[in-house]
Amino acid sequence: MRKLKENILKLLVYLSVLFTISTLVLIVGYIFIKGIKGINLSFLFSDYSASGDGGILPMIITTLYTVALSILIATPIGVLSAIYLQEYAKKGKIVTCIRFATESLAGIPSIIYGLFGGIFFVVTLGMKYSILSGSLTVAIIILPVIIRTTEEALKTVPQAYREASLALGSTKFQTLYKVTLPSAIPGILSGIILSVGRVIGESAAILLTAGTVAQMPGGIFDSARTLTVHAYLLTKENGDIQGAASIGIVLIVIVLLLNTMARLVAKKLNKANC
Amino acid sequence: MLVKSRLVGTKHRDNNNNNKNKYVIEKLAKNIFMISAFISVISLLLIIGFVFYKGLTPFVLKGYSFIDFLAGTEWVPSADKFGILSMITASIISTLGALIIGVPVGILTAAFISEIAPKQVAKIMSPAVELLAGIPSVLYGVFGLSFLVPNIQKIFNLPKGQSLITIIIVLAIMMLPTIISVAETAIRAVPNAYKEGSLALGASKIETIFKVVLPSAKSGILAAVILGVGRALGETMAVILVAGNSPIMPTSLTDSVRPLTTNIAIEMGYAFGTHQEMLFTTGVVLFTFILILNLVLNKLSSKAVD
Amino acid sequence: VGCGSNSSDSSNGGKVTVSGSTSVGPVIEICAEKFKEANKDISIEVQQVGSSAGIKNTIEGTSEIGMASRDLKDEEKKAGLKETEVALDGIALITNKSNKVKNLTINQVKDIYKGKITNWKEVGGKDTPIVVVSREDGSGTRDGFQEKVGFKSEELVKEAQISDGSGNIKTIVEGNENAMGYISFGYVDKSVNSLAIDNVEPTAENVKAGKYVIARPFILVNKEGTLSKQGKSFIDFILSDEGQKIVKSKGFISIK
Amino acid sequence: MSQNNKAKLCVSNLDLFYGDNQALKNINMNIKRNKVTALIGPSGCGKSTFLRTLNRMNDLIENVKIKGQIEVDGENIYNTEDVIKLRTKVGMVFQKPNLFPMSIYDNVAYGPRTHGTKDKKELDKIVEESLKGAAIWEEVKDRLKSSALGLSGGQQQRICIARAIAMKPEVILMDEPTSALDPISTLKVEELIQELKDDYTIVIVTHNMQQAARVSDDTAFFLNGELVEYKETKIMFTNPEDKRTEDYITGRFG
Amino acid sequence: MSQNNKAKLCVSNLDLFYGDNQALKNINMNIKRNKVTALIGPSGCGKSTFLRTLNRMNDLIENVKIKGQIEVDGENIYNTEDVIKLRTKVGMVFQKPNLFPMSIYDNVAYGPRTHGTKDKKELDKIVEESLKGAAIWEEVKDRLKSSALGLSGGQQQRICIARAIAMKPEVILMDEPTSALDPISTLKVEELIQELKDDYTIVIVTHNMQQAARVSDDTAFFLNGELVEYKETKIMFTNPEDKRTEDYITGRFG
Ligand SMILES: Nc1ncnc2c1ncn2[C@@H]1O[C@H](COP(=O)(O)OP(=O)(O)OP(=O)(O)O)[C@@H](O)[C@H]1O
Ligand SMILES: Nc1ncnc2c1ncn2[C@@H]1O[C@H](COP(=O)(O)OP(=O)(O)OP(=O)(O)O)[C@@H](O)[C@H]1O
Ligand SMILES: [Mg+2]
Ligand SMILES: [Mg+2]
Ligand SMILES: O=P([O-])([O-])[O-]
Repeated sequence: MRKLKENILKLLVYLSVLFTISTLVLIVGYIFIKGIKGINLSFLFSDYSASGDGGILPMIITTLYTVALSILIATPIGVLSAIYLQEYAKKGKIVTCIRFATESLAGIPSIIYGLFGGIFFVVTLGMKYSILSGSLTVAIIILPVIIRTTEEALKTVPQAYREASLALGSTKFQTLYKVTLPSAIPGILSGIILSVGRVIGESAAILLTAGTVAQMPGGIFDSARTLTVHAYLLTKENGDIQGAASIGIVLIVIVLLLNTMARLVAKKLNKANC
Repeated sequence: MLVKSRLVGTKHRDNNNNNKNKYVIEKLAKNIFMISAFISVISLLLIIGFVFYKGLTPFVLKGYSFIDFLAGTEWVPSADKFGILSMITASIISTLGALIIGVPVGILTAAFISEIAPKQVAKIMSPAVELLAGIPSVLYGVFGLSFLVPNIQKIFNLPKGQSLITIIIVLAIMMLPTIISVAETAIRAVPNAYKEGSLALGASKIETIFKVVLPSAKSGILAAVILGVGRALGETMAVILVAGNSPIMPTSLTDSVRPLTTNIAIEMGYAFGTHQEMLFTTGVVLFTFILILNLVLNKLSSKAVD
Repeated sequence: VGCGSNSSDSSNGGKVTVSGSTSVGPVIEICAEKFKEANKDISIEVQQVGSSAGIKNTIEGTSEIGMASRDLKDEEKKAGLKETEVALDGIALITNKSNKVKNLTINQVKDIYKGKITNWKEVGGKDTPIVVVSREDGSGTRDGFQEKVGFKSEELVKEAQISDGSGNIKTIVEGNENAMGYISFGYVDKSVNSLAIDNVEPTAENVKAGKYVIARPFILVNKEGTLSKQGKSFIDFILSDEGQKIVKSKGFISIK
Repeated sequence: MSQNNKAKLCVSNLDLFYGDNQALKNINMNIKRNKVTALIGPSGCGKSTFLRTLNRMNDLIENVKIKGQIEVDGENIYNTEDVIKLRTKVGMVFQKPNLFPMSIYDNVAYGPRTHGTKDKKELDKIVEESLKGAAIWEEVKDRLKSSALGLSGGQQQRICIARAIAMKPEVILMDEPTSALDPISTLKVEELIQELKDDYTIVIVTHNMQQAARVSDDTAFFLNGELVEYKETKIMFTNPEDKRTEDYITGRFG
Repeated sequence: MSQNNKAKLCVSNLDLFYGDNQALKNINMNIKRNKVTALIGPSGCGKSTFLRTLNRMNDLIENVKIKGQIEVDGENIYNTEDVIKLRTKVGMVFQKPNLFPMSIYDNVAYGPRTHGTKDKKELDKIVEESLKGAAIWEEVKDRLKSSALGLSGGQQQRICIARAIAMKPEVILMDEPTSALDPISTLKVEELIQELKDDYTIVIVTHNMQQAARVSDDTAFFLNGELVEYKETKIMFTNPEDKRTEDYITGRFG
């Protein structure tokens, strides 16, 4: 009886693991099988053409623009916020309020960010559909991620470092940029890498703010298509599952690379703290 | 001893003036940090402000009834009929359904990774779960549309594959990584002493996991579940491709339905005037759900700290 | 600097922003590519966001030119828009490759979409339910389809599958032998059957000859008096012989 | 088999390695039935490690290598597959009270339930007897359903003992069971150990010389993974054979 | 001002609260210039807390309330806004060596750099002098650019002292500076303290009676947040006035 129960429970656990693994293999495998035919150099590195036969270079460039811009906007704000929360703020209403805001931001679905960005940046601030509008919108999306990871990284910096520095007559600010921040950099980096993944995977919010123009962007004030949005539109407008899967391969490879990078950085962080 | 005489000698150039500068920088820095921190608050307020302003316009200025909006089951924008009860129902059922699959699978997988799996296996599984989390949701949609939909139609012998079941499966898969990673953290935090206590009483590993480890991690696991709910409730692009999007009250799991998020995304491009505002109102309803979830989560995590 | 004049500061270069219908979009994209070959210093942004959004963007000034796959509504006309018809488009009814039904009367189509006919055997096919697929409310294609077939949005059978893209509808129909949907001629290809209506094949000639009735205009709109020089020359290009050739090559019907 | 009459546990030629690091060196020791055996020695000498080999708790740690043999009632515990049976027979009480975050009742009933006892009445009886056996019944009988974590350290430790007793083991291993307790609780637990030894074989690790002298019949002195001296407590404390033992018990090092 | 001639630090009527919990009770104490003053007392009696009030390190802790006054050279340190100046004047060495994860050189140069010394030559000189002053120059002079975290505990602690000296403070506070060190390192640090007192006023917290007796001129005995006795070390250890002091220094409690 006891053995039977034990075996049933074990079976449940293994079935769950099997489910998890097999869905992953199925999805990744399916995307690869569908899309691998479409992957070649000219697909990756030639300009898009509306009349067919084009590549996805403009979408890659747009994705790079969006990633760079949103990270550039969100990182300083996120890191400074985390510093405030972790190093300066005293417990109280203000901190509770900020914490609640960041946590809420983290939970809002991206379609709502899309709605917001679509009227705030695009219309109210007059930025129109543009990489800038899109990047600002995703910058808000990734802000909580960066704040959270930076806070965690700051927490791991031993209090002894801060005390030592202050006892030498340094100001809090000097302590921060000479001792605390350098020790926290690997953690901050891994937060940024996570955010890059989030930006690349984002679709609903970018679709409604950066638009869908399928051409090489001339700058951040142009509307353009990211890879993910392109994959979505290929599916939706052209029924081109194979093309979407080809882009899917590119996206999955990027995600894998980013995850590996984050892992390496985290390892470094652990070493640094030993 | 030669050294010492020199040591006391010169003083640093430091003077009060110099320090005054430092205090100014100090103040300035603190204020800049604080302003940055408030950007989150401002963003949240702006989002709430704009979405609610747009979303409540029809009810405040145009005389639509909010009750009819919430309780209505007909959605025909071109005929000026806006009722989202069916979509609320669809959202809730699909989320619950995904929970029923995703939660046990996620928790048990987390238990496997943190308690049962040999190190090598765990080392492979963690990145695998991360990958699952990192795949853009559009790709889940593409997979769902071209693989799940036809197969579900075949397996269940349905006239069409777009259905609640399909949404539930896609959402369950998508919430898995969230649940697994948060639950894993919670399980790892269970003191080793509990496990040793149980094993020393002659309990097996599996018994220990189910009777001591998981119950001890319950608040963390609950947080994982709530995060999973958030993910499922808010997912858009994957769902839109597999839902069928018929705005009807579901009567069975094989019906195609339109959850709240897809209602916004599917019509946003085409909406105009009141129709567009009603999509914002749909956003307001969704937003309210998510905020409530966050409040619950907040309460939970502060309880966990106690 | 007024609305839509963002490009007129420099007389040569500049940007023309176009947004709207996803049916019109692809052909305008090709026109834009060809146009740029001759006018290297002008950039043209083609945004596919849907007919209504395109019109709205034009009214708000977010875009200079809007694309619509339907006629303007009264509400929209009041905002002072100028419309230019650039092509005609037929809307094809599509079914799965394995479906033996090749022809329907327009009344059968209406009854199917209103939910009065629910089984393929009622129209000469197998004994399986009909899965109706439609575009979303607000789509120009849907407006045009409903107007020509003769029913209203609220009459659409509630169980209909709703898809916000022609490609999506094609994928659904391709993968489901019970399904029936409608898409713009520009999207029709060999992966699906397109049905004859009242024994008239869905071809450009039949539309032009007025025999195939499920058709609607493609229009470009701009705010009265604010069209930039570049915008105007782009519209002129589309209306030119070269532009109309592109229209024809994509399966649409030239207005000439 | 002859030794088995007196000895409950026979340890012979036991070596234990953590990776390359040898933590126990050729231990030979016969632990007597229904006696209290104390393990003493400076920190890191291997007392806990040794204790944990007796119910195979070291199995949980990676990279542990064990040589030699340990017999309980003449049966080699490292030959059997059935660790569960072994651990049911050989109970353990840890240094820090490690009650589960459940009610007092559920803590004590945990073991019997795990082993298939479902009957409410029977469980009630076991819980009551065990709590009485651990001399804590009077203190908690009115709040069996409240959380065990609300008790004092000393009470918690006695519940841990009750939880171990509830399994009806034959041997109870205790790893510094009173080091987290105040003097009064310590006294109560020590009294309890004295009472328990009629029914159980008890092995206890302690840092406290006085405690070893007070509660144990036999004492084993460990140093750097070796068993230096092992004999009757009375003799050990009055007349240690080894110079190092003498130094240790008189407090000259450690 | 008269007291100022002998006393470097004057503490009067000092009370300190952590929230509602009073950790220091009406402390009055004049700490003499160029002497070593030892603070002793059982764990939790408030030694560290007191030490940290002297350079306002307690400012970092939330919920601390301080009453009374502390004067350094006659100036009330809780009246000035300029904590930096105070901490430059009153250096601190912590219980656990807390070097930054930088090179040895950068650690020692940290303070001077922070205060605006940029000149390479001048810094070199300060670093060398400070390391010599901390009796560690010979051991590290060949690897100034390598990480400070690669050193032994004792070396690290002396670098911490060098780092404090490099600021040219007038007072050095040390909170159990040798408790993490082996006996040989401890000896070196003690010798160093003896040398340093010619130039600095030193206040040292220690748990070790022998150490207090060896290195200090004056000793203060704290108990439960109160200053029980404070006098010359020689007198204190041979002839304590208070019964509690006697009990403590003879090891009868604590
Ligand atoms: N899990 C482990 N992995 C590696 N080495 C270990 C492990 N546990 C203990 N050791 C080492 O084995 C030796 C014996 O440790 P053990 O815990 O048995 O000592 P102890 O006598 O119980 O000490 P204490 O009185 O401090 O509890 C020590 O050197 C210790 O560092
Ligand atoms: N940050 C703090 N918050 C609240 N209470 C504190 C804090 N730091 C110390 N205390 C309390 O103040 C009292 C004095 O602590 P303090 O650290 O000064 O003792 P100590 O004499 O240095 O002890 P030890 O010898 O163990 O270092 C103790 O009761 C302690 O619990
Ligand atoms: Mg031990
Ligand atoms: Mg202290
Ligand atoms: O995209 P539409 O042409 O259907 O509006």
